[in-house]
Amino acid sequence: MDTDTREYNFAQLMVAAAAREIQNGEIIFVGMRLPLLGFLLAKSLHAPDAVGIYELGIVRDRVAPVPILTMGDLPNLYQAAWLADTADAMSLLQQGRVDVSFLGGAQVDRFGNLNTTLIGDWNGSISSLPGSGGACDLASLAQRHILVMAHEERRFVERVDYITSPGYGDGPGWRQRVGLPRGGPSTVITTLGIFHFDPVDCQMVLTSVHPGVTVKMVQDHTGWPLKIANPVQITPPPTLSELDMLAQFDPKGFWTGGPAR
Amino acid sequence: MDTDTREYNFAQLMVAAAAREIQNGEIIFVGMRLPLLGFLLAKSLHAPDAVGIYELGIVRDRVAPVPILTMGDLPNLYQAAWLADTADAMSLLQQGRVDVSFLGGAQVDRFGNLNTTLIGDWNGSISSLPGSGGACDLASLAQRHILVMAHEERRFVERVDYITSPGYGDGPGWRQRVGLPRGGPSTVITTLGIFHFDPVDCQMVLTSVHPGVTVKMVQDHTGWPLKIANPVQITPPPTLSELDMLAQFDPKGFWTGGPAR
Amino acid sequence: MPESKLYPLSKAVAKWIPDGASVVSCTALETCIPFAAGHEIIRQKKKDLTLIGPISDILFDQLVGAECVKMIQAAWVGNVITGLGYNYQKAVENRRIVVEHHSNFTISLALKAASMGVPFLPTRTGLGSDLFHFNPGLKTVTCPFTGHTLAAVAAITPDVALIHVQRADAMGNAHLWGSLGITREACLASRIVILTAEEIVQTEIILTDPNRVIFPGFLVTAVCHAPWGAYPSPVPGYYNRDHDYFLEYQQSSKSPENFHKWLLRHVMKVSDREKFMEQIVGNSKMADLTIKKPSFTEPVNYGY
Amino acid sequence: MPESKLYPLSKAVAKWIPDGASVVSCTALETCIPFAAGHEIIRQKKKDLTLIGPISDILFDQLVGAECVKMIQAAWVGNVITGLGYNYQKAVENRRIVVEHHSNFTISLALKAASMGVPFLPTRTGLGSDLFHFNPGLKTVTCPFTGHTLAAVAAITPDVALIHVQRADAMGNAHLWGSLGITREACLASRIVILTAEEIVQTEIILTDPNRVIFPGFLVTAVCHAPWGAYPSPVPGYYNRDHDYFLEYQQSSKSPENFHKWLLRHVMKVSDREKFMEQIVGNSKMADLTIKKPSFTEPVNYGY
Repeated sequence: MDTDTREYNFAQLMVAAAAREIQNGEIIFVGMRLPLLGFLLAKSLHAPDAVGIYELGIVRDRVAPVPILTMGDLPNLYQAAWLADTADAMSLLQQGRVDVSFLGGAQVDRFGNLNTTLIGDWNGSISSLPGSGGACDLASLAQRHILVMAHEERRFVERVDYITSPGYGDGPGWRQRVGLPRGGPSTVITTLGIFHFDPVDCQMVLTSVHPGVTVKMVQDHTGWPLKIANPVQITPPPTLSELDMLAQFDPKGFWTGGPAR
Repeated sequence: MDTDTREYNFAQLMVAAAAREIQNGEIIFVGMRLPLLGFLLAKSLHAPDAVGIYELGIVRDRVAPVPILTMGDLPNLYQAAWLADTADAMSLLQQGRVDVSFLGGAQVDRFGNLNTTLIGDWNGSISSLPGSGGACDLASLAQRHILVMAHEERRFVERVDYITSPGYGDGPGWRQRVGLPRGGPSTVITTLGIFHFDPVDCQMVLTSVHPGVTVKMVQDHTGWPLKIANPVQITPPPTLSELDMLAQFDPKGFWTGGPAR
Repeated sequence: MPESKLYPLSKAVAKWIPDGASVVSCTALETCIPFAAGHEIIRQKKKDLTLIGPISDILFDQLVGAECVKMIQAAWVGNVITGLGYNYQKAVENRRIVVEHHSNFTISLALKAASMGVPFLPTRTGLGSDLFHFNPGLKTVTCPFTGHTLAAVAAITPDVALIHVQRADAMGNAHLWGSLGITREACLASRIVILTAEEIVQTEIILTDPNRVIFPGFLVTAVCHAPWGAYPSPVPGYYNRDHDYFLEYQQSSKSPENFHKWLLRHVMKVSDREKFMEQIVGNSKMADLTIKKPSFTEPVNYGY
Repeated sequence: MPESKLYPLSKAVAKWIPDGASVVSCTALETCIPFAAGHEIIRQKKKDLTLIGPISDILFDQLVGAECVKMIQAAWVGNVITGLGYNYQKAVENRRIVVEHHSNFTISLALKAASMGVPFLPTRTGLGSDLFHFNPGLKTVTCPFTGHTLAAVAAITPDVALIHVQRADAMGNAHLWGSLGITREACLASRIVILTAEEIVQTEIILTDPNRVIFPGFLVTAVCHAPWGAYPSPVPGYYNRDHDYFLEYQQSSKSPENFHKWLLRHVMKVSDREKFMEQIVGNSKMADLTIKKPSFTEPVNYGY
């Protein structure tokens, strides 16, 4: 990995971190927005044999020929390896053939449960969000899944108001108990740092802070007493090749624009 | 219907009788062998808007351009209305969208249960037959189904040795009790006559004998005391147009060859 | 010969989508969204519809904003590139619509169950999620072979499937290509299937490629010629997505006042799709969106 | 780049079909029956195979006659135009093979369950039939919504799917057209997928038409070039059925002695498919069977 650096913003850092979670040859269920770029980035750099599955019913083993904003853009259909049904994509996922899926969210808790449906009291006043889409399926059925989201205290809560996409529920053994066949969140990538999950108690553990971010800042933006790895790493910034490649995929900075960090 | 006659054999008579069971506009699940011809005949004469569904995953609303021996012959795929999966054809059937299906068999009983799997004692000596194919599905799921078979005493038995394709089981209410959603045999077309089913006790009733066949001959070839309609009709022989058309579909007499009656 | 099923879109919507109907649409998720048909529904002021779909692009948000909707059975309602759908959000928060929560997989399975003629299908998705608390069509079932707990998704049988395709003949035979989403099961599950098509072609064209058909023509109820009928969503072989529309819609739908203006200009005050494309979208935008880099299929032989 | 998956058929059979393997084949029911691969299995004297399929043309009968088979999970085993399969009949009557009775729909559902990653699927077919007494994979289940009794079909996960296609590239990307039978679910359900293909083509050819692909190439294990690989069954776009073969086979398989002669001449004493077509079938028969009336597809545009 080249180590020269250049100015970058958090979106670029997050996409780069997401891309690095993908091993060469893995089967990825690609979600909307930032994960879309993360897959393209990995595929173009260190994971050329990665295969992408999209909930629209698309399998791709080649990078789309021109930048796309969303997975249904026609360049993402051109020379696809397979165009099929949502059910086909979901069947591959349900069979356990998908190594890793990516999802974003509005609210997450210490066990990695994700909420993209509603904030508030079910029977009282609520804020409505768009809902699951395929997120619930990606979190239920992939071998592991990765969350990519903004880090704010209102989003990092003790207990999500609604489980849209199951994490580890209320702790060890929960996924098995409710009947989920496998999986669970492996990594959370936020605007402040990177988290993994304690294999024993299934709680989120801060393992890396982004350059310039302190552990205290992360704790201040988190609604529960954080478990913190010792030592905490510093997230490697995006490399020049990563930034160059991202500029190709998102030339107008639609997803990764914004001021430099 | 033209009434001039010409020499014909029982296979031709049976196919013609099968064809006459098809109303214009009906959806037919077409089985193998004679029913294949019955559908073509109906479609070419009195039921031009009938639609044929084949278990291979074929929907046709046009007659194949040249004679075929079996449903997988390429002319039966050419200009098909839909080429799809067996599951798609079976789903239309299971939804109840198929008006009538046709099947042949080796052994039938008074309740129209059909056996194409094995003759004999399950744990003792048996004669093996090819099995269900789609027949079990056609008999389970069509709005009504029609049996087309040779009439011999060893084939027309008190109780079939094995129910491959459910008829009315052991009598009234049986289909509903076991969970079948609808249907049941409506007609049996044999080398000797035509049978329907008593709506009250679900037993086969002889309603028509073929020209030259007596009721006694039918009873002699049937392994249980037959119920007989009063009066019994004489099956109308195949018309000239039916015979001409059949000659087109089966030019070598593969299915409808054999000596004249 | 059966009669032609070709209808003007306005007539098909008037005839087969009564107030209170349940309608599945947006079934290809991001492509071939039937905007022309959806806007005709709005123009005809249909009421109390149940909308069924996976992710729904922004058409569901528009129908909700136009007060056509009573209930939604869907996985996601928003703006595919900006996130929130403001009309939907407000309607949910004010409890003006009832929502049954699905995921893309469970809505597919619900329609697939109906398309297969079974009352439910089992799955492993969503177990432990709160979707189960907001959807009476999600329960559990025990596998009779393994003894394991599975989710059970109840069949949904829509009154109408509203599907945009590339080309169709007057009898309902049609070709659809690209990513198909849940279109196959939506068509098979529905009592009535209305196709809007970029092009109306001769039957012989469709018959050259029977594997490209995803639903048999004899079961189609109506075919409507609707060029650009899925704009601003993309249609493989015809035009790309108009990203700007989605960004502008985000702004235009933030406040009820702005949405009302948007609705008047984009839907209520245009007589039909042709006028909309001509007057509101315009030729230069259409030229921008057309396919610049065509890629044609290697032929296949269905002869004998 | 991943490595080429192109293997000689003999090597693919040797490597991925061990004695005792369960193999799903004949999945298109009457077309694209993988005779070349089946005969290679016979030549290599594989033992104790479990054969899985819907109706099975006559390939299953041949494999049974050659004593490669221990068990059959299928809907029908015979000769598609003459009825009985004599080898199968004798083996069943002598209890030399175990048979699990399916219908075409239940075998499709068993593979579909595996392809979807669920242990069973519900259906309404077969209830009350005796299939339930000869198949431990058929039970009943109560619908958690309606309370109705449904049949439950247990998932079948074959070790190998043996599939004949029209064209494939060296990486496993392939086009299949015609009536597809249970091919889709058979491929998705199986641990290993071996394709035999009429033609090996450049990847770019396959990529022109991604909807014509029925199973993603990255999951294919091996690709074998096998022109005339499905003869005597028909292959859309390539050749018609050889009806005479089926009639002759009926005669040749009636007695064990005759079948043994048939087996020597048609399978054991020919080194491979090419030799078989050249020496046993012959050019004039091949010319008879080729497509005389071609019918090509109307192109479709996948550009952007």
